[in-house]
Amino acid sequence: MRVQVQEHAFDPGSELGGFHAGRTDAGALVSFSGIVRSDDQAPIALLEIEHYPGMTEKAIRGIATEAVERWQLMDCLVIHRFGRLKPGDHIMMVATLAKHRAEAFEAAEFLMDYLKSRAPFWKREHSASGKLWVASRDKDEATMERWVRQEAGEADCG
Amino acid sequence: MRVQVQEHAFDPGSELGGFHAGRTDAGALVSFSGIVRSDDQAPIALLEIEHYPGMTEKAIRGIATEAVERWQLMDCLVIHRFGRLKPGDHIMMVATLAKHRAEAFEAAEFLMDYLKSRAPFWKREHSASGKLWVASRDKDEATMERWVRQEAGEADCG
Amino acid sequence: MKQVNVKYFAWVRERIGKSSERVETNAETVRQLVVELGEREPRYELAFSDLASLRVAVNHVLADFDSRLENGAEIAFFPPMTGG
Amino acid sequence: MKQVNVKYFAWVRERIGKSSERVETNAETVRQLVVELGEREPRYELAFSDLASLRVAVNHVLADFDSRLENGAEIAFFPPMTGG
Repeated sequence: MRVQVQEHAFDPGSELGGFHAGRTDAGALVSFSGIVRSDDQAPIALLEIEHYPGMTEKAIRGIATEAVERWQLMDCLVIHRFGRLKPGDHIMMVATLAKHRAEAFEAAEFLMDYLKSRAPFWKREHSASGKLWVASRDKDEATMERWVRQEAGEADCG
Repeated sequence: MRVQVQEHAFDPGSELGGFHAGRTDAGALVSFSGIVRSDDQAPIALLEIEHYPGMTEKAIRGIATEAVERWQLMDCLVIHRFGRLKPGDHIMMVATLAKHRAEAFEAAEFLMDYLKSRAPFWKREHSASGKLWVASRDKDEATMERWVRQEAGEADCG
Repeated sequence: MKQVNVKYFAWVRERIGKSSERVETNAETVRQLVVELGEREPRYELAFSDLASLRVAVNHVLADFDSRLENGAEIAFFPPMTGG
Repeated sequence: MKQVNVKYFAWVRERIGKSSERVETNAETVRQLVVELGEREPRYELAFSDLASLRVAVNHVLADFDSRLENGAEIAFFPPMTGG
């Protein structure tokens, strides 16, 4: 398991290269990476990401451990940048290695949902019209809820 | 859109590197890769993959086009090997580039489900006890059905 | 009389002992072609004994056993696919 | 009298005008601390005017506004997170 909270840029392809490294017990590798997007209608000059240094890595490490246990992952990688990013830059990535594809996909989506609404990062867009904190979307919080419900459901069924 | 059906090995990390290439209109990149797995209980020496040369690439191209339209993907990559592979080798990969993560994840899972049960590939495991054609799993065919149902549901709602 | 190009893959290929052949037939549908081939030799009958465990493609597209057989078509028989 | 370390992030930090401070308080819960700070200066009152749009972490763990306040704790206030 590897968790990196960093200011400098990274390349998801290179990170993925070292991730799997010749194991023969895993059958499925999923990766997600988030990219700074700039709409033609409202172009942004840069994206600033603030985080909570004492808490961020600890929080991500906790959720990554939960994902590893819940989906029996063979490995798990989370990288998240902070500081100033430009359009086209990779903001973050997660990668999950599992025996089968369903587990790898679910764990990656779980990690993403967590990072969206529970990890202490805040985005601010800089554009011609000024600086604007990105508002959280209720949808992201709701999406996170499904994992709690699912776990509760499993418990009900023994 | 890029579709490759090939005998030689590939590296998912390198393939992913060229995939996104500095675009600023996409926000989410998902990749999946399948790896030849060898259980300690029943180790395999190699995995042989047969395919239908006239049909394979055409079929995958068709489904990739469907995925691009359905989830409005900005790009889509499918690589699938045939021939003789060893444990730890990458069998195939898909990558999807979309505006938001939900679309990128769904399209990648759709492509995977398709490749599992609708693309003309057949696997045979070579082990100490001989050669054995891998049986299809009813679950894979059932998983594919969900995409049809979902589409039908959407149509019902206008 | 029609001529079709027939292909076999995976264990269907192994049971029949060849990967492709040109077949002259009066069959109207894929299903009738299967019956005709089965009547030729036991190895065909064996390969086609359980249609539920077989899939068919007509001109490179997955199809139904009740698909019409057109002159010059490429018909492929194989087990359920196991890619990915 | 307790001493807690209070941190502010994103627009909460901007409205209050500092990123952290040491606070002496008799508050028993996070909610009581919020009320106490709000009574000090208008900029705190403004920053804390809508608790539904605020989140709180106690010792680096997301917490409830009714969490008990312990001496020496690190309390952080911030808007809903927007990572990923």
